This record gives sequence, structure tokens and C-alpha cells, in this order.
Amino acid sequence: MSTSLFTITDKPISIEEVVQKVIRPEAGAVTTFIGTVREFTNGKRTLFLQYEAYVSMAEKILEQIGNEISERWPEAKVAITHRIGRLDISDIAVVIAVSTPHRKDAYEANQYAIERIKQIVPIWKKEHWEDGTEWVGNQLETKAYPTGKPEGEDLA
Amino acid sequence: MSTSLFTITDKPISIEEVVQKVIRPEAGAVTTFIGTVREFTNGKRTLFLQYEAYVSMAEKILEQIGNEISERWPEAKVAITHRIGRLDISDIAVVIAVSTPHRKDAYEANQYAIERIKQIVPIWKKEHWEDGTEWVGNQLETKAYPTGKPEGEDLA
Amino acid sequence: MITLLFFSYLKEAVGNEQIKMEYTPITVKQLKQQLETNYGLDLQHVMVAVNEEYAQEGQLLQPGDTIAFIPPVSGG
Amino acid sequence: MITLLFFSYLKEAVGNEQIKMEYTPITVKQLKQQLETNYGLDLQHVMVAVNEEYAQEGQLLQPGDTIAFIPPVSGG
Repeated sequence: MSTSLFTITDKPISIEEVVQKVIRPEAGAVTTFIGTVREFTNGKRTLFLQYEAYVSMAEKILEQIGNEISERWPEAKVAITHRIGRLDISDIAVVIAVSTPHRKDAYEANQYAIERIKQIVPIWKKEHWEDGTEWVGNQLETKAYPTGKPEGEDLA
Repeated sequence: MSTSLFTITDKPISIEEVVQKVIRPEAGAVTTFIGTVREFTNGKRTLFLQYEAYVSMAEKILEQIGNEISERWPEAKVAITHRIGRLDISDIAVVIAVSTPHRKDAYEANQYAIERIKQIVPIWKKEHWEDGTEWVGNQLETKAYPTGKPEGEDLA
Repeated sequence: MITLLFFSYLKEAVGNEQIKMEYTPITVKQLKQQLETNYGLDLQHVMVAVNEEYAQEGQLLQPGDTIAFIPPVSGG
Repeated sequence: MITLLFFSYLKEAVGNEQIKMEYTPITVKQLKQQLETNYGLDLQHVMVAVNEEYAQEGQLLQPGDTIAFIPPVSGG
């Protein structure tokens, strides 16, 4: 495992290891967010996902998110690990751990982290369906490009 | 480990085991809350804590909290393990895991669970300081009774 | 018979985790008053559970009941 | 020289993860337009990072820059 707080890995993620990076005597609360591969999205069955990242930049941007959190919640400590490569149903794609002295901050800072990851961290996932593949094309995970490229109104 | 979703234990808690109880193909988001023993509370150093529970009732009430969550967030699945006995600094006292299809619900339901635990689950902690011991006397963890009983304005 | 259970600082104040008492048809509130007198306790902020369910002050006790005195909780 | 990096569906559309180009003093925006013409791409919703930092459209490229084309991300 990496001892860095902000890591991209192609190995399964250990939740305990990510949590251990933020546990400390002055913090009484740790929240984690664990993103897992969901089988059905909008009624369509996913067989597996392929995640790809611009690894060096993604780790930098994760660290930037950590800095943004430190500005907003100075007492928070954050660790984030994101997995890439092939992930099957229920595999863990991302673990975000935040420790704070008080629990409200731990929830808020954690939620901030996942929202920012979905906005700016250069990681992409390709859905593998029974009848084809699609790169998921926007941050809200609501659009896909069946041809592999944006088309129609997304090009407007 | 117990396979029950709502458990009191006198053994160290495995985060992975609690999380595994709620991971499922239809859920893409798991949040956890991990309560750890904080070294300093209001500037006073804790050496260790002793947790005590009315075990049979506490497990029932945890299950009741699970039912309350199911009413408010029908798609959520919840598991809670609380440890009792002696806990040292940074030991894990409680793990709450909530899985949902969508992440916002996972944060909200998780926070609901910890608030309810602090209100109604019959578990108590005794602080062991350098200069004595104190049962923590109210849900907000702001009051202690140095004589071991409520006194002064708390009796008014 | 009824069984009384004490936790946290109440257990230390009473000096016992469990007390068996003869059954008499009284309410939760009356039992609390009786214990306050006999043991010099303050039970104002103490909740009561009868057979592992939180009870109202007006609930009438039944023979065989287990009555637990629940000081403000501090789990989590 | 400058280095161009492509990810996600852009990598498949361009048919290459990485392209080396002769340096010419152009902006991010001009480079995008050039690629849109040459490869038939739509880069309107594609962010650009220069040397691993998100760049404005008006930024002037420097020799040795690594320019990454970042389609809407979908991590998490």
C-alpha cells in the first residue's frame, strides 16, 4: 500500500488502511465514503467497469482537494484512494476518509471531497454492458455516449 | 464476529466486516461513521474509557434505529457495531455503515444514526482521567459528574 | 417479584447492578419516588425501561417485570 | 516539441494516447481548434491541463509543455 494520503492504485483498496491514515488522538470522528460498483444504472445492467486515470495529475488534484478541505475545515485530516483498472460489481472504486475532532465536520468535509472528485479529478470510467461499452461522459453520471463520442445536443 | 446487523461487542471492531454487511449490487455508495477515543476533551486528557451497555436492550434499540432509517430512507441498508469494555486512545468505539443507491442518502442516514445512538441507546462511558474517573452524564458529552452523581444545577 | 437494573453512576450509587423486589401494583413514577427516598438518588433525568422498552411514568408495573434505570446515555 | 495526451473516448477517437508535435507559439484555444479540424473532434466540453494543471483557453503554450485533454470526468 501507499503511505501517501492521496493515491491512485490498480489494486483492491483496504478500507482499514485508508482509515488508519487519518486516525489520531485529537480526532474522535472518522467518516468514510466508499464508492462501489453498482449493478444497475437507470435499469441497465453493468457487467463490469474499466477505470482509467491521468495518474500523476489525478494524485495532484486529490491533494488539491485535501488542501481545499483544510482551508474550509482546518481541523480535518483527509485521505483518498481511488482504484483504476477493471472493477466488478460491488468492488470498491474509491475510499475517502476524513477525521475531525467533531463529527458534523467529518460528514461535511467528506461529502465535499466526493463532490469535488466527481468534478475535477481526471479519472474516467467505461461501462461494460451486455450489449456494448460506453465511456461515462459527464460528472453527474447521467449521460453516456453510445458511439464513444459526444453527439447530438451535447455537441450543440 | 456477529453476523447480526446490530451488535454490541467487547472485542475490537473490524471496519471491513461492518461494511461488508451492507455492500450489495444495488448500492453504489457506502458511508461509515467511526467513533474513536479522543485524547483531549475540553483540554482535559483522557487516559482510557470504560464503556458499559445494557446489552440486550442496546441491540434492540440499534435495530429500532435501523427501522427508523428504513422508514425515512427506504433504500438504505444499515449495520452498527458498538464496542464496550476498556478502550484506549484512538480505539474504535462504534462503526456505522450505511449503503444506498445514491450517496446523499448515505450521508444523511448515517448522520441520523449517530445522532439517535447518542440519544437513546443504553450505553454509557466512564472517563478515566489522570486525576480520577467520571461517568459522562448527558447525551451531548458536555457534562460530567465528578462525584459520580448529578449535582448542583443538574438537580434543580 | 420484579427485577430492578442499574447502570452507570446509578449502579455505583445503589451499590448493586440488580435488585429483586416484591411485586406491588405501582407505577413507574411511584417506583422512582420510592427509590429516590430509599437510596437518596435523583432520578429526574433518568429514563426507565420496562422489559427492554422505554416506559412512560404512568405505566403500571406487572409481576415479573424487569425495570431498568437508564441515566442519560453517552455511547457513540 | 510539445506532448499531447488523450484520455477516455478521446484516446479512442484519436487512436493514440500520446502525440508529439513541433512547437509553435499558439494558445490552448488555437491548439483545440487545430485538433478539432484535423481529427473531427468536438472539444467544447473538454478541459485542458498544461503540465498537470488546468489551463485557461488563452494560455500560450511553451516548448516542452505536456498538454492533456480531459473529457468530463467520471471518477468516484
